[in-house]
Amino acid sequence: MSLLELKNVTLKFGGLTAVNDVSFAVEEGEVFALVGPNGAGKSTIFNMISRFYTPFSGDILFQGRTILDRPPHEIAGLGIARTFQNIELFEQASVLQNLLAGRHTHRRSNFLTELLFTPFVRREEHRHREAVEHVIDFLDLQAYRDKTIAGLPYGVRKVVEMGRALSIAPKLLLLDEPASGLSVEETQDVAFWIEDIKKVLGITVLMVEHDMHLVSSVCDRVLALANGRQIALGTPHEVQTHPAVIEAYLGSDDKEEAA
Amino acid sequence: ETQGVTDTEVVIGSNQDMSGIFAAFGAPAVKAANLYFKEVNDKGGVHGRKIRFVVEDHGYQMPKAMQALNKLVNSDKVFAMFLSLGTPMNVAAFPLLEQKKIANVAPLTSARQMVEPPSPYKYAGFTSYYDQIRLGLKYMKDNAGTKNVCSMYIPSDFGLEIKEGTDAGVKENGLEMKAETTHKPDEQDFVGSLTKLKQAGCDTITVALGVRQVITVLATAKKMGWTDAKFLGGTASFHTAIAKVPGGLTEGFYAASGWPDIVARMGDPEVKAWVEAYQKEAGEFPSTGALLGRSAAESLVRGLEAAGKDLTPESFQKGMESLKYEDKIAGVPTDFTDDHIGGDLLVISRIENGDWKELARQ
Amino acid sequence: MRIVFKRSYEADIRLFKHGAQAFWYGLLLAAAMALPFLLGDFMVGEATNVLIWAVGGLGLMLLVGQSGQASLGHAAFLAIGAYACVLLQTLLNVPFILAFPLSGIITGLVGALFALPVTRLHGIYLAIATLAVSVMMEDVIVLSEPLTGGVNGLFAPDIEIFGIGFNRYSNPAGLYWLVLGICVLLVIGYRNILRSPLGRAFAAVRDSEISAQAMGINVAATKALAFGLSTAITGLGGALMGHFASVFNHETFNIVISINLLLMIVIGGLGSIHGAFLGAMVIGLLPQAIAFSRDHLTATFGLDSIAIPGLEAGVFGLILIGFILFEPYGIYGRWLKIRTYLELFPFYRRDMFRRQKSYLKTERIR
Amino acid sequence: MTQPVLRIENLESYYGPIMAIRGVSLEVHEGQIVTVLGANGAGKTTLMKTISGVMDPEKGTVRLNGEEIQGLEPDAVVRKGVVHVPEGREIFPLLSVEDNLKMGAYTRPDREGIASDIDMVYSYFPILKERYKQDAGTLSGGQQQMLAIGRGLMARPKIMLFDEPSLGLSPLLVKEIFAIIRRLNRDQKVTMLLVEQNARIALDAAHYGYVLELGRIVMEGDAAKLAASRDIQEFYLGVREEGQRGQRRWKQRKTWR
Amino acid sequence: MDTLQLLISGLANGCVYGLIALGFVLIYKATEAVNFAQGDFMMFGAFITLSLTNSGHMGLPFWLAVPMAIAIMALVGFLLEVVVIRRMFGQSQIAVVILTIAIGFVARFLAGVIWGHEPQSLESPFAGMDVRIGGLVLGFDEIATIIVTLLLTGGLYLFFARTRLGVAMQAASQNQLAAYYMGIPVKRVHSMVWALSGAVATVAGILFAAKGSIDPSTGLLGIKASAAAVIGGFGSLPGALLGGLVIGLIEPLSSRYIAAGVSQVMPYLILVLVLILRPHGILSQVKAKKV
Ligand SMILES: Nc1ncnc2c1ncn2[C@@H]1O[C@H](COP(=O)(O)OP(=O)(O)OP(=O)(O)O)[C@@H](O)[C@H]1O
Ligand SMILES: Nc1ncnc2c1ncn2[C@@H]1O[C@H](COP(=O)(O)OP(=O)(O)OP(=O)(O)O)[C@@H](O)[C@H]1O
Ligand SMILES: [Mg+2]
Ligand SMILES: [Mg+2]
Repeated sequence: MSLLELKNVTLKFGGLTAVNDVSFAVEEGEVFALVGPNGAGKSTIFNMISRFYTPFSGDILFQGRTILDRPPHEIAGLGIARTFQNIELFEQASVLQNLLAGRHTHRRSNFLTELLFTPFVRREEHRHREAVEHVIDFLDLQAYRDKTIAGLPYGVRKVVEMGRALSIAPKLLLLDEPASGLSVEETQDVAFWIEDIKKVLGITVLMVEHDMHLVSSVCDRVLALANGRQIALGTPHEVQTHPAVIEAYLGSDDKEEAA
Repeated sequence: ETQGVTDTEVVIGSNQDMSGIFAAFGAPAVKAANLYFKEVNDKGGVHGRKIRFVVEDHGYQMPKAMQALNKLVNSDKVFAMFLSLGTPMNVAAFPLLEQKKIANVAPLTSARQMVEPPSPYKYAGFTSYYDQIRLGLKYMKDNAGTKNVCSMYIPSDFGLEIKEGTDAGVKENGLEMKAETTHKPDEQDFVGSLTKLKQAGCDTITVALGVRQVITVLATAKKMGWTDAKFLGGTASFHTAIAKVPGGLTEGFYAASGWPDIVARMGDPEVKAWVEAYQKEAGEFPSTGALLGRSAAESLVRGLEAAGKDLTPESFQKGMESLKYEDKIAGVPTDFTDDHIGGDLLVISRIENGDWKELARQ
Repeated sequence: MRIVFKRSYEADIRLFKHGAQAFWYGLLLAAAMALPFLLGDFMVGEATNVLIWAVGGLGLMLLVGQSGQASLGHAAFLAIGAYACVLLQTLLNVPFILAFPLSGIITGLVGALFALPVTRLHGIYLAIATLAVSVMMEDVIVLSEPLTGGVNGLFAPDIEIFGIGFNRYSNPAGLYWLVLGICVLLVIGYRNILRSPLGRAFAAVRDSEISAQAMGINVAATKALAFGLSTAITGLGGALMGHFASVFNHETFNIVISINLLLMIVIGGLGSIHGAFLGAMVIGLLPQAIAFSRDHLTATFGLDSIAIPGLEAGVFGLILIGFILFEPYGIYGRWLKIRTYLELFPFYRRDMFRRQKSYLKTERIR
Repeated sequence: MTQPVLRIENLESYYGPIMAIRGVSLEVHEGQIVTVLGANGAGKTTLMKTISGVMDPEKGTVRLNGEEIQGLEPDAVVRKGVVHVPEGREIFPLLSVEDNLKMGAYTRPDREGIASDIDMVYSYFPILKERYKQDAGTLSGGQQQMLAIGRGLMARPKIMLFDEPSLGLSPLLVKEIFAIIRRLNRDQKVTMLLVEQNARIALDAAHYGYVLELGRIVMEGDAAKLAASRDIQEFYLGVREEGQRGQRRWKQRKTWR
Repeated sequence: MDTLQLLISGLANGCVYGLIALGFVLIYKATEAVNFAQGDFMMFGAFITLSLTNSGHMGLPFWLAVPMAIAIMALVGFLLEVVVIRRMFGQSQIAVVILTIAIGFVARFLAGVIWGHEPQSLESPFAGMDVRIGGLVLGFDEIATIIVTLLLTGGLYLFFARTRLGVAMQAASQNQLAAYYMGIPVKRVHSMVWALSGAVATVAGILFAAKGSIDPSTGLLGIKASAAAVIGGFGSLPGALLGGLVIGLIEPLSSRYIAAGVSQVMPYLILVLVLILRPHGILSQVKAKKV
């Protein structure tokens, strides 16, 4: 059984078919990438998995069970975490608070116990905090832990977003362009992190990325989309050398570089 | 030791609406009263005491009114409350006033709670809205052929009182009550209600609305072509602004009030002098509010005078209860000896050619 | 500047950041408790009034400052609290000590019930919808005459707890202490929520509903809960306000009160508990301050203030304009700057707090 | 050399108490492409914002053809011919694609010129033409970036400030964008100041480069020279020895409490 | 016939609400701020006209007074923005809301001082004039109100949708920073729209005063107008008119066919119902964020 499976998923915005009959499966333990030209429908697929959009037709299965009957806020509870392409952090809160917000699915107290701040709530807080500290260490966010998001540079925000998703302790992590806006050095960090997320934390990753170096260095399989349709699926190398992908996405002189 | 009284001064407080929805009454009333107090003070005051008039503006908000009351009673230490506006504000003040033996003179509300249950510290200026409308309807029946009555009112203490007066008038005079509509103080549009009342077949409508609303109602009725309807208001509608509306929109409106219109009595030199003095001070023709303020101030000052040199709550009560005089400006005989209500006059007037014309009095 | 060494997770969880902070708040509380010994009845009454407003404001603060939902109708919930508290006592003979918390719970339930269908509203839409509720509440009160006494209103019985009376005029200090105690309890509860997952969920919903959902937060439920908690606190404030006024009717809690409540927390400083109290001081004391300065000026210069009706309201408006222009983040925001200045002294920079150019983006994208 | 069109001296900018750029000086000469490299949080965006007037510097001067422009309102700076394509797109989400482009030409009076420039932008980015009526806010991330760049071009600026133009664009489009940048610079003599995380392609296009670290300029030189420098290669171009890799990996550390 | 009569005056009333709502929407559309003093603007505009034209005051001809009053109020709106509102540029919306509420306090106070608290009637050329078609009575004021409102709404709609300045105003509200990057003088645009809304408020005020009388608390009508703007979809010009008409019609119809007391609650009840079904009004201006 695949961890995540899309079956013939189609989504239209008015007359525009943003995702057209897409099917693929992400296996447990792999890093799977979606690539494709701008507007191919990659983020839209993420949004359907997050249940922000409901597919026009087709089905989305997580651990063999459809998620289309779930409202958006139950997705994280199933073990699916995501980041956003344009960064959607809680601007007025600190990094630490943002990460702790990621622990919401693990909340076991209710508003009454929290109103009284019972010892149980206190213990829980310690537990959340410990989990978050792991993430902070993992992503090297020590320097920023108490900074408000509103004052952070773009690159750091990207990392915080990843950290917040990791705090959910998901089974499947959706990363929408994790390396955009990062320098080469930082992109390399991201590559290491993704590898560790897969190997050490045992989390399956589905990501969208335009940096083909990153994709080829960390991904097990790649699906290329164009105009909402899938055009190639295979190893990074296979996809990068696929003529349709080169034509629509990479541009021709990239052939030598990739080879 | 009486609070608010020294050898040279007596402090009078007023909890007023000078900026809220009833500012049209509160503001001129205070001006007129103040003008009168100034006159008195310039002549040396009452028994050598100057009147210090402290006015707080609650903007018709309860919390502010309570704050203002706290200030007036506990900080300014007033001797008497005077001309305070708003039924809930006055009612809420009574427990404290009773406790401190502070009189509440001529509040700007004709609700019956102002004198009921009776208390040595409660004095009202004029007949209640209730009686005005009740007796007004009798006149309408006898002289204007009223048979079927309707009522438009704001469901507040003020409106309810007029509504009850209407009911009583209907009953006493063998009329028929056809329909009633309720309204909000900030309502602007009455087409629907008037259509309904017209359909209900009434010929006379008693109104308990704001001044601006009365104008709109009358104009709307004219516009709807409902020209044979007769509208009757109380003191609160007995207003110059209503008479002065251009285009004859308010022509024929009746009012039953506690005094005759001032314009018609400008021949009286005393009245004329007052109107001119007020106009000079306030920049506008004295309205209902101003008249109320002026009359109330006169009662208060006369009461203080009658209380004698030794001013205490008890002597003041005696003083007030001895008052019986002719209020020249209002044109009303005033008498506190029988009850704690001063003016007992009722005047029926109607708007003709842009002025109020007196039709009858009792 | 104080540097706090955080040696354990507790450092971020506990109520006070450090000992000195605990000391200052302790001192503040002690001073507040000593107030009736220092001031006369009049000022104690005013102080009680300020605290009651602060209770109402705390409720609205939780909603606006923490969960980002603006309400222009909280007077309606003040009203529910006041009516519930008095009716419980007079109709069902529930003693105040029970009726008071119950009135909060009832108001909270009504608030949450109202919120459920409208959790998809934002910003101005919610503000006007709540305003509508406030307007309609007046009619509901008038219409439920058998219960509410209609336009004649209700008389609040004296607060009595275990035989001790807390009448506003005969035992002003007692009433003050009672209200102060309620304030302290509410503040602790408020703080507890802020430092627990719910507080973070509120902030999440405020900053980005989309991310909040992605974090597994049920936005609708969280907003409704925020509404419920907020209106519960405001209901308690209303109950106190009702007893303080001793008689109230449908006009007591009109829209102007709603607006004042919002004014109060914005001027105090949105999002902070301090803001509710600082704002209450402005809204509560400013009218009196204006009145006293007017009396003073009148006395000194022999002017006649009565000549200008509505002057107080006008001056009040002008001062509010001044407050907002001077510090859009409220008094508490200004205080934080002053504190930083003092802590950094003499290493502050002159332009440190100069307002930077800032830019808004549309709220029409959700 | 001639007088620089843009000359920045000792610029200091703050966010409240935080000093983001600390005395930066740089020069951009007519017809040049100048790139600013720097790590995350170095202050590149802050520098750009200070030049275009959306932030006021606390000290220092920004001279455009010798005239001081620091602290001016941003719209005045645009009217002097400086256009900023900002980081993070900043499109008008509720306006159509075409209206967005038209707004780019707000300061221009010539109707025909605007119409032909819109066609030019459409020829660069055909997808925008396809979507000319769509609300810009519903475009995909990359499409929005194209729109932001196209909109910047609509002003026919003398100087363009690009803050990470390649953000979120497909590899093919990154190449195209830089081809456009080069072409504009060559054919229309548009002077450019370019901030880009993709240092390789930026240095490739640029004539001259600066390196900004923690709010200070730490290095400058001809683009080719910079590209050859060891430090640049290591930190900005990603050329490094394999050995360092292992050290940077995350290890499970003991957590303090 | 009765119902027709009701509908017509409901329309006329609705147009006045719509015009005030239009003022709200103008400012919101161009600055994202909500001007809670809009009703007071209207009151001021009406009083200024009254001062210019009434025989007791300056006694200018009505048709001279109207453009003068509009110009004066446009100037007032402009100056208010430049002197006060602008200082809040870029600050949170709620602070601006509070600011305008406070401005409303001051405006009512000033009106009270200048014109007193008594209701006054505007001497308009169409006072009491009407045409009769069968049993139907059409007041000149009503006809004028409906025509002027339709023209104004249509004109403003075209202005925002078609002209460069109109689109720039929209742009400035959606993203102030980006508008600056485009060279749009955002602050000047704000002043202009405040001036415009002052002018529109004056028109509303004149039409309102022509139907009855005004006093300083007339401005509280703004509350109901804000409800109208929200019903229509805050930010939409046709929506403002639509919302105004909904309220204008529901009032007389409900007081005729349900109960008079209900008519004042109905607008708010409708508002809440509309918002439950369409959380951002009938012509919603709110779009989902694309992530
Ligand atoms: N809400 C919407 N309304 C209309 N069209 C939309 C909407 N959301 C997305 N689209 C369109 O759907 C297509 C797919 O968008 P999507 O964001 O999935 O692209 P993407 O593959 O993530 O591109 P990029 O790499 O640029 O982020 C685009 O053409 C976009 O314009
Ligand atoms: N709004 C803000 N408030 C406070 N500090 C800020 C703010 N914006 C930026 N900073 C700080 O200013 C410094 C410079 O930020 P800037 O955005 O200019 O960096 P950058 O070089 O553009 O980074 P990136 O490559 O990630 O975009 C950073 O240290 C950041 O923390
Ligand atoms: Mg995308
Ligand atoms: Mg940057």
